[in-house]
This record gives sequence, C-alpha cells and structure tokens, in this order.
Amino acid sequence: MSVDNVTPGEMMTIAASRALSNDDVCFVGIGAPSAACNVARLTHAPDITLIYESGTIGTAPDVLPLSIGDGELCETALTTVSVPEMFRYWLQGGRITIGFLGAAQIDRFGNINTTVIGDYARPTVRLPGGGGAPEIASASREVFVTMAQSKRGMVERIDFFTSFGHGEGGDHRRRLGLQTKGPTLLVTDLAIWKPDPETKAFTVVSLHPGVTRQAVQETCGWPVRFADDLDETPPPSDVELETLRALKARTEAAHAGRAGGGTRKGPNDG
Amino acid sequence: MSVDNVTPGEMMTIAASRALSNDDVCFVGIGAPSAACNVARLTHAPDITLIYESGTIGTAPDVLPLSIGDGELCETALTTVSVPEMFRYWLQGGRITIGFLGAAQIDRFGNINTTVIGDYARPTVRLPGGGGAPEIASASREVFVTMAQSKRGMVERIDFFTSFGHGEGGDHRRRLGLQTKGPTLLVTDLAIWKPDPETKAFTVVSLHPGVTRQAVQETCGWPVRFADDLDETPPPSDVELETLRALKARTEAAHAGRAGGGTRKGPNDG
Amino acid sequence: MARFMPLEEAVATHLKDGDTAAFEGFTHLIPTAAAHQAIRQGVSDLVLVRMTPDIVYDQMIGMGLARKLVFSYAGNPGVGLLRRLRDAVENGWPRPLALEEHSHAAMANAYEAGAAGLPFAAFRGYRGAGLAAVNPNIRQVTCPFTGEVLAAVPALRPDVAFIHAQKADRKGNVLVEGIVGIQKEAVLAARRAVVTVEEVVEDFAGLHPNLCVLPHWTVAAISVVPGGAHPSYTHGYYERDNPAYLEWDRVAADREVFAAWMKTHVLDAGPGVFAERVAGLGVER
Amino acid sequence: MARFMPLEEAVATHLKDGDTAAFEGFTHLIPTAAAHQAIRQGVSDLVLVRMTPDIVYDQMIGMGLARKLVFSYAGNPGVGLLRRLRDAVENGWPRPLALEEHSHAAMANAYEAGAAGLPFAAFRGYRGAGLAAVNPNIRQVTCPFTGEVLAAVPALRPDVAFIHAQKADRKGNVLVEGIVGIQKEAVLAARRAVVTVEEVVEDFAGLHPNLCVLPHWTVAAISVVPGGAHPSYTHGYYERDNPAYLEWDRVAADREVFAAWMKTHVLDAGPGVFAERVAGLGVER
Repeated sequence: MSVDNVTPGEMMTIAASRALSNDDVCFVGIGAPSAACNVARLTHAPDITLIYESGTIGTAPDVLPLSIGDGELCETALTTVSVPEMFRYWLQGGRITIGFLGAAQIDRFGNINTTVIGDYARPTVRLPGGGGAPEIASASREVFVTMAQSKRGMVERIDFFTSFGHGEGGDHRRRLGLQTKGPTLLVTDLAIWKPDPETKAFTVVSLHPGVTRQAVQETCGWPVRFADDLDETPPPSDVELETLRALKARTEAAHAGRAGGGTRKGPNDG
Repeated sequence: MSVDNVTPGEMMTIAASRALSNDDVCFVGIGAPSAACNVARLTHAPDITLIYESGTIGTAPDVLPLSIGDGELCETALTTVSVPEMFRYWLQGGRITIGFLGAAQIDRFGNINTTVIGDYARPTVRLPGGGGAPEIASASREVFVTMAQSKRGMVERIDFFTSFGHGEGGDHRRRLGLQTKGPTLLVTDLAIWKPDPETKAFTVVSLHPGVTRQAVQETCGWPVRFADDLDETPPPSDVELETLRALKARTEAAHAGRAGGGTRKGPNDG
Repeated sequence: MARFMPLEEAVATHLKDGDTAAFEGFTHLIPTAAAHQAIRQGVSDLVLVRMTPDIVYDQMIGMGLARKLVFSYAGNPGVGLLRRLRDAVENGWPRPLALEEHSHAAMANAYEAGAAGLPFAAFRGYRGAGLAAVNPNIRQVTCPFTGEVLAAVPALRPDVAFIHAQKADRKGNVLVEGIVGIQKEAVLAARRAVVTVEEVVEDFAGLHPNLCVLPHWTVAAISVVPGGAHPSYTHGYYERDNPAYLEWDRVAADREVFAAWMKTHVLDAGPGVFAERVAGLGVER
Repeated sequence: MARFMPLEEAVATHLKDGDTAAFEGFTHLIPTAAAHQAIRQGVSDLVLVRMTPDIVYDQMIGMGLARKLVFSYAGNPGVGLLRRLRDAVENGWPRPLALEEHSHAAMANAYEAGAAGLPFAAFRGYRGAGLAAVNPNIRQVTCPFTGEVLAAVPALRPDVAFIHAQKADRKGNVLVEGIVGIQKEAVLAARRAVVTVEEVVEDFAGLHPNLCVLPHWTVAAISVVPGGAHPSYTHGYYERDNPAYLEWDRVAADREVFAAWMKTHVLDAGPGVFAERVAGLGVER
C-alpha cells in the first residue's frame, strides 16, 4: 500500500499495535492506546487479553469505546469485576504484561504528567489527574506509551510526576524498589523510541516512512538521540490499514447516532 | 402444650430462637445455633437475615444444613459472596448484630475453646479449631451461645482461648480495645444465662420448665449463680414445637436418602 | 433498613450541609438524578468524594456546593477537561475548592477498607509518583514479615453515598449489574446510602446466586427514577448519551451559559425529566 | 496458559515433593479427584494449606504425604473430628505433623493478600484469642492514621493450588458458581493452578457478566473429571454424599481399616471412578 494516503495518526496506531502479541495481558488506556490494542486484536493478535480499568477483562469491543467504562466493553468481555478487584488482584497482582498509556506531557525518561501545568498548588491548567496511571506504571511488567509528538507534550522537564517512568534514568527504578521494567516503548506519529540500555533515555530506533530526523527534533522538546542502526518503520499493510479504518468507521457510526430526548445536541466529533 | 414430651434439646433450641428478632443480621454457627436461627425465621422472625460463613447472605433453607456450605444455603440465599468478602465486608464491616456460636468448652465468662484439650503443643485431644469463631466473637455486635450442659463442657478453666468472651470478666473486653458487647446470652438445655452487669460472669436468669437449680449445678463445672428474680422459661408453644419438629423431620428425610454409587454406606444419623 | 421514598425526600433526609458525600458510578450508573436533586436542595460545604468526578461533579462544583474534592481522575469522559472544576481550582470561582488527590488504586483500596471496617488500606502504590509529596493522607506502613514498605491511605467513610442501580425488589434489596465499579464498596463504606433505581420488581427469585446484590439492611432509602443515570447509561436499560457529554464541554466553557443551562435543565426541572431524556436511548431487552 | 491434560499428567507436572500445596474448596467443590491422584502419585513432604481441611486432607495426612498443615478449621463437616489428623498430631502417626493454625478471617485475608500480590494482610482480628500466642506468623501492624493496632498475617502464596469447578470453555477459561468460597483467591495466589472440571463447553457466551470466571492465563492445567468433587458436591451437577462423610468417621477410626479403604478406593482406583460415584446424586438441570 502506498504511504502517501496514510496519516501520521494511522501510522502511529498501527506501529503501536505491532508491539503487542497474542500472549499479552494488556491494561488499556483510553484513546490512542485503545485503538492500537484493538487493531492488534483484530489483526495479528486475536487472542490478546485486553483489560480496561472499569473491570472488564478479556474484552473485544466491535467499536472503540469513548470511555474506559463503555457498555460495549462489558458486553464483549469474558468477565467484569469490581474496580477494587481490578486494581488489587489483576494490576497489583502482577498479571498485566503491558500497561499501555497515553500522555499529556512526557520527558525523555518516560515520566508522565497528566496532573497539572504549572505549580501543583496554583496550577495554570488543572489536568484530569492520574487515574490508574501511577500504579499501571509501577505494577505492569512493562509500559508502552503512545502519543502524537509536540513540543508542548514532549518536554525537557515535566511539571508533575503523575507516573514514574525511569525517573532520572539509569537504575532509578531499582533504587525505588520497583521490580518492573517501566517504559520500554514509545510510539509517536513520527517514530518508534526505546530507552537506551544504560541511561534509559528514549532513543529513536525507527522513523516512520517519509519522516526526517529534523521533523522529529522539531516536534520534541529535548535534544533527540537517534540509534546508530536507525530503522524505517514498515508501512501499514493493507490488512492493518483496512482494519483500522473499518474500526474507526464503525466507531463513528455507532457513536454519532444516539442522543437523548432531553438535552440539546452539541457537535459530535466522537 | 404439655412440657412432658418436650426434650431438653428442643427446649434449648426454642428458647434460643426466641432471643432473635426480625431485624437481626445473624452469623450462624452450625448445629444448635443453626436450628435456633431457622426456628426463629419460621416462627416470629420471618425477615431475619441469616448468614453462614460460606458466603450465603439472607438464606432460608427448607432443611437444616449439615455443614456451613450446603447447597441448600446457596440456593435459598439472597446472594452468595466469596469467603474473603464475607469476613471483610460483612463480619469485620460491623454489619452482624448477632454472632451465634456453639461451644465444646466454655467458662463462666463466655470464653470458648474448640481448639485442644490439654496442652496446645501436645494435646490430649486435637479439636477442629476456631474457624470463624475468633472474629465472630470480636466483630459481632453481640454473641449468643447455645450448648447442652455438661461438666466436661462448662468448665472452671478452659484449656485454650479459641474465642474471647469476657476474658477474666469486668471490663476486660474494653481493655483489649473490643468495642462490641461480647457474649450476652447463653442458652442451654436447662436454663437461660446472662452475664452479670458488673462481673460479666454468666448467671442463670431463667430455668426451663421442670428444671431444678440442683440439675443446673450438677451439669456445670463452676459454682452456679442464680439471679434473685429467677424466671421460668415459658414452655414451647404448639407453633414453636411443631415448627421445630417439622424442620427436623424434613432435614432427616432430605439427608437420609442420597448416597453415591461408589462408596459403601455408613450409618446415617444425619 | 431500606425505605422507599420520593427522591426529594431521600435527599432532604440524608444529605446535610457539610456532609462528606460520594455520588459514585464508574462511567456506568452515574447517579445524575440524585446529584441534580442535591443541587436543587441547595446544600452547601460538601466534601465531595469520587474516583472519577465528571459532569455532575462539574455541575455541583460550579454551583458552589462543595468546599473540597477527594478524587483520582477528574475529566469529561471521552471529551476532555472539566471546565467548572478548572475554574474553581484555577480561579476560585464560585468559591475555592480544596483538593485531596489520589490514584485510582488508592481510592479503590480506600473504599474497600471502608467497606471492610478497617481504618486504612495498604497497597503497593505511589512509588516515584508526585502525589505522595503533596497529599499528607498518603503515608507508609511496613510489612512485619518482609520489611517491605507499602503505601497507606485512610479508609473512605462518607457520611452518605448515592448510587444508581438497575432494580430493587419489594423488600428493598438492590441489584447492580454490568460494570459494577466501586458502588458496592461505596454503599458499604458510607454511614447512609441512597439508591436510585430504574424499577422495582417483586423479588429476585431466579437470579444467579453470585450477582452483586446489596441487602435491604445496607441501604437507607430507595427512590425510583427511571433514566436517573442519564447522560450516563444503565446496562440493560439505555445507552450512554455521548452527544450530551460533548455538549457539556460547550456549556461549561462559559460561566453565564453554565448558569442558564443549570436553571433550565436542573433548577427548574425535577426527577421526572430523566425518563424523557433516555426515551431515545433504549436497548433491546 | 491453560493446557488440557489427563489428571495424572496434570498432577505429575505440577505437584512436586516438598511443595506448599492448597487443595481448596469450602464444603462445596472440594477437589477430591486431584487429592486422590496426589496420593497415588506418592508425593512427600508437602506443606498442605486449606481453610477447612476435611476428608481428603485426613486421607493425605494419614498416608504420610504432609509434614505441615496450615489451616483454620479441621473437621469432618457435619460429623466431627478428623481421626487421621488427630493420630498424626496426638501420636505422630504415620509421621509428626507441624501445625500453623489461624482463624478463618486470617486465612481468608491471607489468600486475598496473596491474590493481590501483597506480602501481608492486615485485619481486625485475634483480639484476646489464644492463637496469637502460639503462632509466630500472627503479628501486628499499626494504622499510620489512627494508631489502631491490627493483626497481620503473611500472604499465602502456595506453589500450587488445586480446585474443582463446574466447567471450562475450549480456551481454558474456568467458571465457578454457587458457593465460590476461597477458590478464586487460591488460584490467583498460587504460582501454578490445576483445575478439575465437570465438563468443557464451547464458550461462555450468554453468561451473566459478573460471574466468577478465571481467565485461561491464570490456570496452568485443566483436567476433565466428572464427579471429581465427590463426596462433596458441585452446584448444578450433583449433591453432597452425606453418608460418605459418616462412613469416613468409621473408616478413619482404625489405622488398618483406613489402609484397606485407601487401597481399594484410592490406590487401586483412578479418576474415572468419580463419575460412577455421583451417578445417584444428580440434580435436575
């Protein structure tokens, strides 16, 4: 398939989906992670276990959920447990192989901020907060992150440590008693990043088709390191692209139609 | 109804059943407590909530269970929860108004032993152990005990504190930080006992019809105290006795009949 | 013991100024009707507790009912930020709002500890996370066997919890199905619980034995409010009203638009409007 | 990942000399067939864990498989004491048996902590109870908010857990219904789990969403053994064989009667006998 008509967002979702395997038990964040996980399930990893923090285990939604608690997730799940059980038996219990997160702000060590812009006590922008992320980041065996690149999002220094990645790098996780691997993969709309084995700083290991080093640096707030043996990400296959587009089309059709009788309608970009 | 044909065991069960009310949430021990609780449910307290430690909440068995986990308990329950939930949310959560226990050995302060006869490390007789009793005794708002009298069962000094009643009496519970009332009622086959308000030692407050003070003392291992205003327990009413006997008859019929094909049959006194 | 009563009476009886109140629901079964009744009642100085404050908490905060929020994720699910919450936190409008912020794991464990009658919850959490430094209710406890240091948070014990559920039986037992979230724990952790339900059935005979049922003696009041979770959804009854969540983003962006919307849709309305609001959202049953 | 295999292979693969092993079941769903297979396999030096050791543990202890028992109530349910256990504890026959004794609340919390990946469980227990003085694994932890002193016990983390369940689907997901007891926690707390089931079905489509289901990736092996819980029962399949519990009291009373009974009914038998044993105990389905 020609790369020309593939959007960067599509390339990001598909590249992220490839990192997941049939044996993974994946704790899925909403948005880009959810799309990637479901593309994996609908292509090369049909037996992957997807878990959303609302308690749905082994879910197989036909359309992408708008929230972590959509009815579709429960209706297609193997089982649905309470939220305390989800966080105690399933996440803290060490059963999650991949915690898949998005990020508002991230630094080169995979530390994530979704709490505040500015000072915590007097924030410029009050963001939603961490939700499940602090313990997804510490209890999952490894963490994947996916987000579109921007200087506002990929920063030299995050304003708040919502969830801990590699801290200041090196063996910082180990020093805190964290036995899990932390962030091992960052997939953006431009590139695939992995932590340097020593410093743990994210390093570009693969550029998506047509993306230049300059484009990566221009949308990233820290000085970018590129791997010596830099790859080019294989373009989406027909199956991957068709699967993703069909999923998005089903999602839009499903979420556009329904509205209640008592409230006025707002614009629907869902 | 004439008292003549009422057995002491029947009188015990019926007298114990009368102590329960419609609003009680009762954590039911197997054996005599179970019979008393179900007679209460089938007579004056139809809305009583009976809970067995197997997780069955609001159960209404048609026949008495042989164990705390009989299928009948689950089939007639409002809901059945896991055992950890039972002990965490329902017992420790402070929702049980009456913990209803039997006892192998009891002392005058309502301390109970179902663990060992003799030394703990080298017991003469190894009894089953406490099961739910230690925390039933501490977490239930009050504790009722029912047992047939005998010098072996009602002793000056128990061999092991399986569950704590009033300890050495007085304010011993309060000194241990226990906020609950502890044993407030002991119903035997001969009498009804309640703790003295000051010393907390069990005192006979009512003799069952036809029972003498001497008979109570002869089957009790400590010097018995009788209340100044000693009552006589009202004899079973026709309804009470018929309900109990019908329940026992249904129980025997239900438990006698069923046996597997692969093991030889033993005597069935169930 | 559960008593059936109109929602107005249930809220008036069980929600008082200064209460610590949890209106719980995890995307599913959000007790919108009860929250709107609280707004109409005009209660003040609440400490609002919820894992996932969304539109109804944005509304309560925007109307000035709350002095403090205990939470772990405050967002308009599928849409973005909560603009009335932001206005309160960033600008103190209409009044300042204190925040006690946790992670989901901490809140879930804290409710669980509350339901279990414990004073605190221990869990392996907050390692390297910034909240531990800004929230004095995040402490530590050491395992007496391994020496491992775990995070500890106080149990949540709200004065009152509000939830929405599918149905009650005539005795007042309550059934919650689907994404059950944190509702059972919220009810058991609270001193009083008020439940709105879609309908009342004769009894629960024939139900599977292991469902999520709250016995009638764990609930103070039950009010029948069909559609009472709208724009959230009730599994088996009606679907989520996604456009309403998008609309809220527009409404909440402006103080005056917000005030006008609240007058029309909440202050001048009543519990009866919820049935209409879900009329077009039914699922096959 | 669950693998379907004959019970002989499942026990041989997953139960080794010296293992800490839990055969859990709470009156209901006792994994008798798996325990009998362990006896036939002749494994030794086990640390047996169970809240309610009953006939099968009496048999395993009487056959000398165990060096230690971790438990909270050891009895023949509805009948009385366990005579082989008594012989081991009181007389050291056939070998001495160390006891680690807890209350039900402690064991339930310890399994729960094991399932939750925690090193210990804190609960309000053992106050005034004698076990705290004789069991060094009962310690204390202090609430960092209220100062209340709570009991603490180490999490249970068996090497292997055996349970019996109603059914598996073809992928190896397992359904447990009725009195679910401690089985889910035992499986999740254990390093490996072996499940015997009454039957295998194509899938679990159409089941209520909130049932007790163990995903296939939490289970190591599944063996189909109809009747495998006899003389215990399987909700929806067959009833409890009460006379067998009474018979056991007679069998276990004498070492030679016991040995002969074990030879006939366990050593010289196989998993196939269980289907016959429940033939007369079916319930209407």
